[in-house]
Amino acid sequence: MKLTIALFGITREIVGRPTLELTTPDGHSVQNLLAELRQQYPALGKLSSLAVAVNNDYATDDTALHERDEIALIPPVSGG
Amino acid sequence: MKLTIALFGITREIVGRPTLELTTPDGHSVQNLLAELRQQYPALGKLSSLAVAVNNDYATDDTALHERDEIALIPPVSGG
Amino acid sequence: MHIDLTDQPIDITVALQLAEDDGAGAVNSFIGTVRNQSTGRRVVRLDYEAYDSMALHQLRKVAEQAQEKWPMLRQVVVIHRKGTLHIGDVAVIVAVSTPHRAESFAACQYIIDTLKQVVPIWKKEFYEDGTTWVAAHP
Amino acid sequence: MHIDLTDQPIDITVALQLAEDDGAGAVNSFIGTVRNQSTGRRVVRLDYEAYDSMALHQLRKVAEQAQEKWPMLRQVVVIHRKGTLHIGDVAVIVAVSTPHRAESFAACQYIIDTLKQVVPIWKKEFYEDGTTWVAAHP
Repeated sequence: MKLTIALFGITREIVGRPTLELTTPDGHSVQNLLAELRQQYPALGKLSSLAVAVNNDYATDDTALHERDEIALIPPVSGG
Repeated sequence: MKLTIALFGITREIVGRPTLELTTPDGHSVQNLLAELRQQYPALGKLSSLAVAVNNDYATDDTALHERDEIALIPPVSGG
Repeated sequence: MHIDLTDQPIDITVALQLAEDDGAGAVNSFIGTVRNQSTGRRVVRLDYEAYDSMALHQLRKVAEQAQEKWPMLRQVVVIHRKGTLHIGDVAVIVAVSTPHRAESFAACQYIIDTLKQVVPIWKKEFYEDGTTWVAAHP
Repeated sequence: MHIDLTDQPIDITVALQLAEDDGAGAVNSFIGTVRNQSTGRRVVRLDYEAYDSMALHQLRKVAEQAQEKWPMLRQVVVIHRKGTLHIGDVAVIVAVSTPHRAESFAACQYIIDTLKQVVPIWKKEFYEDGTTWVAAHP
């Protein structure tokens, strides 16, 4: 399946663009995705935290990803 | 000495006027004053609390009163 | 420090501007308004009576105590209304600014809590069927 | 409940009016403004970037959680700014109304504290000599 991952803040700067497209096996987990991205972009591993949002909610490590999901990387937030 | 006591809120309504004049011995204490007033106006004894202010600060029971002091009865406050 | 006791309507916008400070990222404010009911009775209006000179002195003391407890406090604004108020009218505003937010909440709450205990202001509630001096009796 | 994420200046007066309620005597508000310094460095301006759809969803969730924790909450207003801000600009306002004051402080503090932990908004600080994504690195 093809996943489109939205990037914000420092993750957008690290990757150098606002979205990232990845081809992965069906039902790939959040944990798998993060491992791949950290390997491809080592600077992601140096952040204080890195979460994944699926359909506007925080996902857990074992959340399975699907092609139609709205996926985003969430670096440490600093609103307020 | 002559003391003038300012009255506010429910104490003004109990006594029926905004100030009260009393002739008392020199150095009369707050405790003495309150005892006299409670005897003269029993409704004062039914309040949740009754403090005396001397020169804009709360006085203690043993504070001695003097003729030039600005004295006031302070029934339970309810500002805010 | 801006302390006031007034028989004019309180301008919240002006009060909050007085609390702003370029070195403070956090402004906490508490606004007390007249509710339409009190202990189950329908309130028509309120009269606030103050012992002016002592009220101002005590308000200043409360603000100074807050500045001692939270030395990082930048601005402190306390404005209390007196006279006749109707439903929705602002009776009091406390606004404080601090560099960090936790202290702004703590200092603002300290000021309003202490104000309600020590500042000589009295509230008479008018209902459709009577009046009460609030808190006067046990 | 009034939740907003906007690239326009936040009107504090309007926000506080939205928080007013005739049944609520207490309005607590927290205003976060841009400070002139951060961890000792002089701030020139800030850029706030938001993941809009998720930020709005999370803001609504935080407000709903507050209403569950404090069922007496009347109005909840949360407005967050995005885009470029300068010193003194309002970045966020949280305002809540309750019948009694202690709950207004607790609910407002809960909302701003939780907002800062979960809402996907990122702050980039611009100093005279560089930039930082706040909190990005340990």
